[in-house]
Amino acid sequence: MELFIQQLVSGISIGAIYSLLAVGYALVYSVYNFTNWAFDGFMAFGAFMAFTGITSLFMPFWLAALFSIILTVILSVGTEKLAYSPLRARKAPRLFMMISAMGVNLATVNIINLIYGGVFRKFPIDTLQPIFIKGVSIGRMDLMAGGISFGVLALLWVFLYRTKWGLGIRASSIDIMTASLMGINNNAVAIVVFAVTGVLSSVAGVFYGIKYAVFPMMGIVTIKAMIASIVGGLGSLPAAILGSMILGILETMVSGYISSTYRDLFSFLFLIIILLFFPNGLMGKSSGEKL
Amino acid sequence: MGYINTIIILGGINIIAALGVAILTGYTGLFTIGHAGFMALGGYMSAIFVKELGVPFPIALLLGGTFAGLCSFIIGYPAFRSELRGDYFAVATLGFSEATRLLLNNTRSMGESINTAESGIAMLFKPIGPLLVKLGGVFGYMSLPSPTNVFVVVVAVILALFFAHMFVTSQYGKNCIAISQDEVAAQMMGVNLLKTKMIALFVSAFYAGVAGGLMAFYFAYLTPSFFTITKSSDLLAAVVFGGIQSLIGPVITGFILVVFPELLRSFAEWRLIIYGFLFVIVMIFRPQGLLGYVEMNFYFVRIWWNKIFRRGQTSQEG
Amino acid sequence: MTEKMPMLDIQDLSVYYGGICALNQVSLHVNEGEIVSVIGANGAGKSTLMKTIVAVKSFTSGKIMFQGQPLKKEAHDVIKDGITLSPEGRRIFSPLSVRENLMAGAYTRNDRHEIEATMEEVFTLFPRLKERINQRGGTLSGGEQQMLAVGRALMSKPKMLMLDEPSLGLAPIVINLMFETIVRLNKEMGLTILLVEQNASIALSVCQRAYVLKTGTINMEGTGQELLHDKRVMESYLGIAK
Amino acid sequence: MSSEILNVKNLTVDFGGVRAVNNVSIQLEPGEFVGLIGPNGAGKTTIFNLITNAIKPTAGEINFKGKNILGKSPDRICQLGISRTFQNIRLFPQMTAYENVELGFHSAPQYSLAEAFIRTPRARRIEVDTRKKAMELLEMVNLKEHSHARASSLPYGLQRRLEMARAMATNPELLLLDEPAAGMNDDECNDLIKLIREIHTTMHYTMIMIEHHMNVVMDLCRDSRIYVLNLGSMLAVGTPTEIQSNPDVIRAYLGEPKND
Amino acid sequence: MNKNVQLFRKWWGLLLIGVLLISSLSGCGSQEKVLKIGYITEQTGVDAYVGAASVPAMQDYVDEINAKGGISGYKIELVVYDTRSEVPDAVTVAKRLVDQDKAVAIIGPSWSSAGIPLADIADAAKVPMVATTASNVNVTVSEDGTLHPYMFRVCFIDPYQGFAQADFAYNKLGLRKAAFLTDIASPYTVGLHQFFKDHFIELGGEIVAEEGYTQGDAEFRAQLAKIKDAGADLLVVDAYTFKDIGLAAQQAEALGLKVQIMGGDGVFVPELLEMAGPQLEGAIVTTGVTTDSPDFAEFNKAFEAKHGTQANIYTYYGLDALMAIEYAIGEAAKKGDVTPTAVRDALETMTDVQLFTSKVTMEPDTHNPHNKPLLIMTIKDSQWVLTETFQPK
Repeated sequence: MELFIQQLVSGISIGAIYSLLAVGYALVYSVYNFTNWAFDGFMAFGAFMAFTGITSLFMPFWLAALFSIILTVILSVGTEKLAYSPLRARKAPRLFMMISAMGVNLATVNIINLIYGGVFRKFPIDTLQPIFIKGVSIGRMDLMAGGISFGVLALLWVFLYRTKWGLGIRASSIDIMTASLMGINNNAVAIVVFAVTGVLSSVAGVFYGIKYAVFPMMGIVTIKAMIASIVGGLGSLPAAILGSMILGILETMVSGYISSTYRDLFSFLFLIIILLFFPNGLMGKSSGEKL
Repeated sequence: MGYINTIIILGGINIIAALGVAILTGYTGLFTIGHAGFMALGGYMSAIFVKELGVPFPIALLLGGTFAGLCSFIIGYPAFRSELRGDYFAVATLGFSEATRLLLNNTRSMGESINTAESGIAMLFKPIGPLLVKLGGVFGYMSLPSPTNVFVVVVAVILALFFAHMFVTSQYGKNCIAISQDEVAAQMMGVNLLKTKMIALFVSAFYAGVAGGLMAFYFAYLTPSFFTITKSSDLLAAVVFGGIQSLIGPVITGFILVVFPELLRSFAEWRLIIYGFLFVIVMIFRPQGLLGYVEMNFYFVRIWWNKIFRRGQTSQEG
Repeated sequence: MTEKMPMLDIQDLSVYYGGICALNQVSLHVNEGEIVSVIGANGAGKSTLMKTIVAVKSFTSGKIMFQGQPLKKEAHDVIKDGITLSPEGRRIFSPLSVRENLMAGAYTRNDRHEIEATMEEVFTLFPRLKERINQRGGTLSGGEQQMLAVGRALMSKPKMLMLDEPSLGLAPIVINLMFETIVRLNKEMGLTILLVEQNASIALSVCQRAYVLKTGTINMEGTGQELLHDKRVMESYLGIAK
Repeated sequence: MSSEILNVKNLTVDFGGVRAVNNVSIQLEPGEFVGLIGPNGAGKTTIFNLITNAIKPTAGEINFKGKNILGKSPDRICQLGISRTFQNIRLFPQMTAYENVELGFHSAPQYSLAEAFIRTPRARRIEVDTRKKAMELLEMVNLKEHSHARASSLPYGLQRRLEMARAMATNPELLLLDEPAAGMNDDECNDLIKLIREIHTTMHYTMIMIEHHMNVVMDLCRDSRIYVLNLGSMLAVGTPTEIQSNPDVIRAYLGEPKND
Repeated sequence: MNKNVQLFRKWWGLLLIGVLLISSLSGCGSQEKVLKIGYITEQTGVDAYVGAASVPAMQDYVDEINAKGGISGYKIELVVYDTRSEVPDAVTVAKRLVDQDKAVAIIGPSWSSAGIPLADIADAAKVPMVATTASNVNVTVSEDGTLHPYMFRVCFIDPYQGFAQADFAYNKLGLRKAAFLTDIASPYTVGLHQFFKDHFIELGGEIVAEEGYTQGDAEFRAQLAKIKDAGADLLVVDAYTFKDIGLAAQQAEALGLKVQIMGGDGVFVPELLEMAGPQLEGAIVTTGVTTDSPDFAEFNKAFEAKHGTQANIYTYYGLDALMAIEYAIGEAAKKGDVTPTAVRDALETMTDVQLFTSKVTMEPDTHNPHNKPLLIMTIKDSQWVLTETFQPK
């Protein structure tokens, strides 16, 4: 029982990290209907910027985090302007957007690799000790992870559902043409969406760096987030969170009770099964084409 | 000569696998980032046929390819039945290839546990236990025969190109093109989407499988780490740069992507960065790729022939 | 030239979709305070005209002047200048609530109190919307959705309101109600209205002036009453009886 | 036992609270040519989409040649003999005109996959035969000289014709035309009328045409009947003259003057 | 006509450029007696740190040799090629070194997956290859027991390390319940796991949990919770990169799992100490060489000052291999026959030669270094402390 609860706790904390990443995908997907493969590069970029801020520029943590957020937002928005927006203006197929995004990712990750090298680095900040409740360890870092994840997600929710900009983004995600008839500037919305994505990836990167390590390939974990957002249903924020939680818990349970060696095989089978029975994910909308 | 041969052989193998991706991504419009998985399946299977069963190597290549093709249905059927769109299918292929690699990494321990098992499901697999151990998991499948040489590869590339050409110009291939251009219209005109996509995936995986087999018989050694996502994205790159709906494009770029980094190995660090920027630039300025929509046919060859050689004659006459 | 400058002045407007000429040398104008109808059968180019005026669609040649200024290039700038379009087929944001739909309409404005006041005005026009303020747009009936679409367009406090087929897919009784509201908007609030309709009779009976559009060109123009009794209008719709 | 080729009974479909098609029934005898008209948003294209199963009905029955085709996949329905064109042209843009038509013939490949790879004499014969038939169809719609032009490069009017030829290539018994004259001027319309009439007489298809150009509908359907749809329901059925003088139809199109 | 000439010029021009490119790449034209030594390593990709830590040191050393007039008059050129950690790339660069660069000897890969196919290439081309840290048995001796005549290595092999680890854990530490956390995607880690396990069971120990993960994973809590539940007193982390053992230690502590942690030479890098901090106190790592040895202190300092990165085992093993080749070339030159085969013969008969890390004698029947000591290091106060030197019989 103790093991079960421990695995559940770990599963939720892993799910919280996946959520943070999955939401980044879902946000872009909901408005622009493509998977932003560049997200994982942004995440590594965010982590390295904060790392550089602390180690080379001797900033306090909060300043380094801010520094990272600002630079990642610039990168994200710049990518939108240079790599995505020209394609969108041409109404290029989604496939092209994906390839373009993969290109951005490849370039970002390898530039980081070139500059910093492939070495793993410890994020220069002390980690916190866990709390034990009846033998079950609840990491303070995990609570923080949960706290930050849900805090960021809550802020995102407030932003999307309680502000004018958020309303604009949501309207654009439903019907971009009609949104422009409301006076919503599509270019401005794009900038805001990718700025928010930048913030999310930077926060995710810094956090992941603190909890684990900073290295150029750290974005590899986003593949799990991608699976999670497909399981939940692409393009919906609550679905992304749901998918992440399910995947996080599933993974720890499989590791704990079946086999940690074959864990990823189960994640994949789970994806296949979900797709067989819920072609649009658990909470996804049908993407039927209009004739 | 060995070095040049190596480049030709590796380039040739890459061409064959890239042709597979061209059929699926270039012609049918299905985005794959998991073809390394099919290469792995084909490679291991052909190796088993040759090493364990003594099947002649050309036949083993075909059997390996067929095996990869059949395995593709595991992902193809659920994915196409649920009408997965681009992003979903891409992630599913990636998942498939990673799952394949995971299984291959563990063949040895699987085999060992089957061999020592006394009861349960493992007993059913008893006959293949020793084979799984032989595959070696992460240690790799060693001491394979190595009949792959330049001649074999060149012949294989020519045949592969010929049959790919036959396929894409056949009624099946044209149905694939129709699907890539307008899936809904194709279906309304009577194209069976599930069947056609499965055929395209089968042929595509077959090609990857044969390429995997050639690779196995070149290195005389197979390890799951040959078949990583990097390999898959290299193949995709060959098709993206080479061109949509073209065979000759991916053939050229498939080869260049092997040769170019060789010649400029000192820029190796920059290579992936350059690929990355090229992806974006190609999508923005020439999304159809280098030779997009250029069909490889004799008409095309004749035009080039004329351009290069005949022009001299006519102008001399004139 | 003592005549007042028209609010919207379109001259020789041509629009192409790919190779197809959707509008060919169309000229029309709307004076301040008028209701002007553009009628025509399906495929005549009415929606294209609307989309071009709000800069969602770009035009090949010609000139569009609004309040003496050339039209802005981007849709959101046009909306800021005071033109709004309630698009064909309503296109309400169906996952958003009625209130959110209306707020989206007020996107160009910043004063919360003013916006609330406008919303109250919309509710006086369409009391049904107030009853359903927290309901999702997609759950409304066709007529209610059309009210929402018009209400949403009004939220930006436009100088000129454009309506694209407000009668589309509505039962006659609802159509009547809709057009009563349109007349009220014009009479009581002095709103300039450009109306595009297939439903010629009702559109002609409420407007001061009207244009008949047929396959991308203006076929006829005149006052609503003139055209209402013109046999050729019906012919352009249902063909010439043989 | 009825002789109808198409029997649509009490078809109903709802889209998010709005009833797009309401209890519509259509019966067609083999070889008939009927028009389907109605104001914008009446649900005409939706009916085509229902017949070809691009969307699924909420209730009702669709029988084709005495067999229920409801729930069959669109490609199956096409193979059974129902083909269509689209309101917004949906050609395969990067394929040539010839290839577009050819596709209709081989959407269900006529030889096996193995034959495809080695191109047996039989497969070659089939290819040659298909080529001939495709060229014949292109000739019929006057596109022969454009056979090697990319579909997307053709002028709009020719694209419409090409779409018709492609639909004919699937060897249909029932052909659904969705606004073939959209965007055409009067002269082009007259040519189109001639073409459609020729197709109808030589190929003996049963045809339903959605059209807004009333002259085209009235001309083509002068010997048969026109269905008028309004707000998803069948408003009237009759000959062109009956329809043109039917007060309900006039009201549906032109509306009623507002009475203060 | 004019056009024709232009066309001709264009084609000839292209041809000329091609020829120039190829000739410049093959780098011929030098009159000096230069021997090329190839180095196959990782400069990009996940393992880029291997090349980063070794190439500068080796280049420095080569410069030093050349400054002293070379080896018996032969200048040395180090030709470094990157494999991106991909086997096909390793194979092409090996062939390139053999065919194009005519390398007299090659310093082989640091990983076994590449080492195994490269052994065949070395044999076929008759060019000796000295692997740095490829520790799988089959790198030098193929599966059926035959020796690869041209393949050597300067590190100890996996069975040896696994054996030593198990021995130390059972006999010296008195631990009986072992649990594993193994990177399942690397032959090195799986091999270590296997040999440790076999010997530990042989000694009478119990394996209570065998958990796996894949390279790139950073989250091990699910596995560690299971290990805790299984009641292990020893946690063997068979990792390829130090990050994994560092994170495992952190997460084990977070879960309240208090066990002896043990790792292999793959994670013996200075970065590990910074990364995990106090969680790794008392952990044991086995290695063939230590950066903390006073013998290297001066070198380390100079290296860090010059290149801005810390030296690690890859630096040392790279130098070991280079020095072994230096010795062999010297021997061959003495006999007046500086051919690859002569270099190979000298390598095979190498006895008590002082390399960078230790004196090495090559076992002629396995091409593994004989009696290479294995150091058992304990982490105390975030420093490596040599606990015991394991010398096989």
